[in-house]
Amino acid sequence: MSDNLKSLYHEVILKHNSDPQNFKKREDAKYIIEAYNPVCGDQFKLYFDLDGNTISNLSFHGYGCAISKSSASILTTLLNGKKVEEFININDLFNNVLSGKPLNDKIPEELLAFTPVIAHPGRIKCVTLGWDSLTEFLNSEK
Amino acid sequence: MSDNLKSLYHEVILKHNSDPQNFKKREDAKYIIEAYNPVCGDQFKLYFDLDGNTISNLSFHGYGCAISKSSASILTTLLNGKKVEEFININDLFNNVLSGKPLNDKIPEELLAFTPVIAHPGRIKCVTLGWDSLTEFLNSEK
Amino acid sequence: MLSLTQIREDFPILSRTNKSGEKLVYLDNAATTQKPNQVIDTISNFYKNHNSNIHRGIHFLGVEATELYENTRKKVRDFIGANHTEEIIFVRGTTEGINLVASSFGSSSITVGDRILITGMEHHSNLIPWQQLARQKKAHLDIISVSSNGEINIEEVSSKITNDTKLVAISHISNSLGTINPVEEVIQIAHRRGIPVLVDGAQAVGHQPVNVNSLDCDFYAFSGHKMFGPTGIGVLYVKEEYLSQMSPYQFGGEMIRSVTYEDASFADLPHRFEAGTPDIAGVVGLGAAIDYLHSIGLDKIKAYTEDLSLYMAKKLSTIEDLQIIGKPQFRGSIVSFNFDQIHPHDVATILDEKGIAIRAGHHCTMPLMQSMNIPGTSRASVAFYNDKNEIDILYEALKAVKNIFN
Amino acid sequence: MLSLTQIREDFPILSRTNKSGEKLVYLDNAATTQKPNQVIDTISNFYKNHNSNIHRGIHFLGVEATELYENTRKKVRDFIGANHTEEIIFVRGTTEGINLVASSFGSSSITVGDRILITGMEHHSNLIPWQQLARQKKAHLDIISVSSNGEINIEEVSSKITNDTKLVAISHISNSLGTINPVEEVIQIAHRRGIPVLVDGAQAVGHQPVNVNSLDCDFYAFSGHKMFGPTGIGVLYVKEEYLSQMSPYQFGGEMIRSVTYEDASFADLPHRFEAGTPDIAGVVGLGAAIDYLHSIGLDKIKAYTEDLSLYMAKKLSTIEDLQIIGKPQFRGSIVSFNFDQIHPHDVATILDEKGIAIRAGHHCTMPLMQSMNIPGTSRASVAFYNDKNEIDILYEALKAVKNIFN
Ligand SMILES: Cc1ncc(COP(=O)(O)O)c(C=O)c1O
Ligand SMILES: Cc1ncc(COP(=O)(O)O)c(C=O)c1O
Repeated sequence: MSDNLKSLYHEVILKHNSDPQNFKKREDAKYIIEAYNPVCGDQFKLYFDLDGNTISNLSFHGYGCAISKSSASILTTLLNGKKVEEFININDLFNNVLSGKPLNDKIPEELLAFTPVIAHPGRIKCVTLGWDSLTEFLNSEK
Repeated sequence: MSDNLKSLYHEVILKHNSDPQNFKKREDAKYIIEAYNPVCGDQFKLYFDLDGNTISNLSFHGYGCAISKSSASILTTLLNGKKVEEFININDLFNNVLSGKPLNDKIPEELLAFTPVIAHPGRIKCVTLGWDSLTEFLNSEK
Repeated sequence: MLSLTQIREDFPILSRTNKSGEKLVYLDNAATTQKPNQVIDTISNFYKNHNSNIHRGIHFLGVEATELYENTRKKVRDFIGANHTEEIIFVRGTTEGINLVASSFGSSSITVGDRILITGMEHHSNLIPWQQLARQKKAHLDIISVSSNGEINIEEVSSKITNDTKLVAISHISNSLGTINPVEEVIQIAHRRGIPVLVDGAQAVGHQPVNVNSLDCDFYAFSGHKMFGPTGIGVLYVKEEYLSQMSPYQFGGEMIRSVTYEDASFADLPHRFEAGTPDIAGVVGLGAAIDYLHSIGLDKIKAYTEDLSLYMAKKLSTIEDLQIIGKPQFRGSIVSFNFDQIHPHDVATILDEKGIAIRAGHHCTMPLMQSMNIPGTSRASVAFYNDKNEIDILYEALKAVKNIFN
Repeated sequence: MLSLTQIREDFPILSRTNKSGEKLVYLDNAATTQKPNQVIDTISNFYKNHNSNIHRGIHFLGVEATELYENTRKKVRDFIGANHTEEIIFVRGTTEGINLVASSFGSSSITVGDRILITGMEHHSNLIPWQQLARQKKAHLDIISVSSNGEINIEEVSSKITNDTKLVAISHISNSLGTINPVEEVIQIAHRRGIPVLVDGAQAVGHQPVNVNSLDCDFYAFSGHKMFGPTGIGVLYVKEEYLSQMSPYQFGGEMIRSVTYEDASFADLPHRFEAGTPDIAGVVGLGAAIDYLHSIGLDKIKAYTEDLSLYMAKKLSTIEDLQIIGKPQFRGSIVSFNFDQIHPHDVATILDEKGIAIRAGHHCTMPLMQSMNIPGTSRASVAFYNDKNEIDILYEALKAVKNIFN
């Protein structure tokens, strides 16, 4: 296996793909939002509640590639119980990383597993799929 | 003036253009047929009678370039009083000449004035405009 | 056999490498084919020496360009065995060709309660125009089902043709499964009931001899870019009998006979259907592609690519946990496959790192994927410039993919 | 001033000669412009190194091709001063752009009794689509008259706009008379009544700076082949406000979001309007044309060609028995003229023998010719690679034409 492949499908990604965290439907969630990528056909749902400003009981379910699935999985592990502002902050940092900007602030280490995807612009949407849907939802709720 | 130009706008063509023969409307003609070239906008009418098999009182009128006008003019001078078969014969010979085939039979000399037009495929339709309409009419009458 | 070394030299892109320095193995021919120097140089040469607008030009460039353009129409006529140059309409591609028929033939010939019959494996380009036409006209769209092997059943075709069926539309070769459809039989059945048939030939032309006359189809659409020609150009063949009934599709220059402010009469066929300045260089390039294909020979091309594609199907099917999607009796140059637990996009990305270009996704046949209960496939498709060695590289790479995920 | 020698070297066709060995003097730029090596080589390079289908490709060629294609959309956006890339739709040319608006905007926004206002000098491409739409919808087509100078009267524009007027369509520059129309004023008048305006920019783009934002037009259509780019590609700009209301024009791949056999939902803008594989190489070549124009500078181009065209109008008007057809105050790069007794086609043929390429005929503005009571004109049109010496050659040749017929 070449180094490139090793780094592109980082073990973090492979782990979350084969064993996704918080991977469950929850029909009684306060919010259920869809994350759909018409180009790939990736299709997830995010389930969560909002207690004031706090995201809670965050889970996801659906179908997608290893990259979108692991990214959504990591999203749920990182942001359950966090404040909306924290999500926005991390999401901004993550987007900076993915657009190749130099990293100034601390970013959760798992997310760095996705940096090799930058070389595959067609796949960036897979990384950000869940994140973008949540952002869009939060923006529309403002 | 280059030799090419001299031969393209042969004096026969120029003469018939400035002084077209049988250039008159005749609304009581037995047959009035249209010769229209949508590409150039050339538009003539041919007026004639048919006495049995003989084309008579052939005239033309309308608007067109020097080439279409002179060709129509020559058509009227050559074929007035001739039999339909003679028209068909001359028309075939003329078309052979215009498609660059070697000339075996005798062809009225005036028509040879149009041979330089072969080098200008976009103008061939101007040469044959009146001839084609008459052919089409005769075919449809059969 | 083809002289592969010589052929590959004609295609400069085949010596590309990816960022990691891996040599290109181009197996995405069903999406678009590569272009030989003969086509590329013909386009350059057209622009460098003959470029002009056509049909109304008296000057020598106009004459040359018109001749090149109209000669290509004759080449296309002979290439697909049409009877008349009038039956050859230049369009942007298969999609526009089918839309033209849906609009021009559809608007006059489809009405409330009529039925249009297509198969379940059609590309969106041969589905959505009919679906939307049916909605607009309150007509019905009937679907011939696709077996798990990826084939249609000829009895079902017969039984789904009703007295209200006004058109049958079917792909010559399925772009997602590789199935060569029994279009001759379908056409015979439809014609017995007096129903015209449109064939979507996007995946057939350039890969096998196609003869619209012996097929006896009424409409046939294909794309230049899928037959080693330029992008932006394609052909719609319409049998004369239907052509003369069809109203123009777009309005503008070059397609009129006479115009006043109040009304217009339209030009002779086929110009009536080619409004505006066409893709002149594209047409000329398409002619070069036809010449190139003739120089190799379409029978040879068909034999070679079908053999290669069978080799591929067979070899890939030996990989554990890999399913070939669609096992038709007659296969074109396309093989679709899936791993049990690996998403097609992940497969394609890993292959990309190794320089291997395949396609992953629904291949513009979403409803077919839904009916097969899969989100998509990985699809490898060959052309006559590919060889078994490249298939072996694909095979090894797919085994590596499996290893990464295990 | 431009460095003409350098520029002319960029256009290989300019060294062509005709059969008699006469050097090409290309003055048929209004029909189509010639292409610089920069455009030709970009197209070749695309096919040799980056050719792939776009948008769905995961492999590196697909990524490269998509990037080249979408970057050109940005270039076009900036080139014409649009606000959003979504507002840039790639079409075959001006004709298809206008047909798209007539079909998509027209079908939803024009109904019985409505009125569409155009000028009497429109190209068939900006006349027949509206005429046929009006017939189909039982709407009315109103015509702004053209003065003997070849101009419209801005008061007449105001007076012909009624409460039922739903669209104004006007050419930026007349292709048969050279008139630069007062489109800004027309747009202001129409907008005061809330009516959208379509501008046919076929003769403007590439010859002068065009900014859709400062014009404030709602639709703007132009052709790549008339701005030193490839044939087969053009642009339709649609202001966002109208774009989102418009239904798709053609149906197929690349323009959908989700499809079942029964129905389809459509992709985001602008892809919704680009069904099927587009002319990818054409788009990339168009981008090269824009780069090339920028490298010279559009202000410079405008100043140079308008000066040249005025020189031509003035010089030709000194020839006895020659009438300049259309004497507008503001002239683009086009001059039409007629001899009293010599047919335009004869003029063009004799010039052709001398290597001079002009156009003769109705220039796809038949009703305008009818209203001026002429069968057509001879038309000479310049570009920035032409020079006064070539105009002098034209002048001498026209005197020779006169001699032949006297
Ligand atoms: C079977 C089939 N039909 C239609 C099309 C559409 O062709 P194009 O995108 O060239 O219009 C394709 C290509 O993707 C195809 O494979
Ligand atoms: C003013 C005008 N409008 C529209 C067109 C049509 O352009 P195209 O043939 O590129 O579609 C032309 C070109 O002839 C033109 O000059």
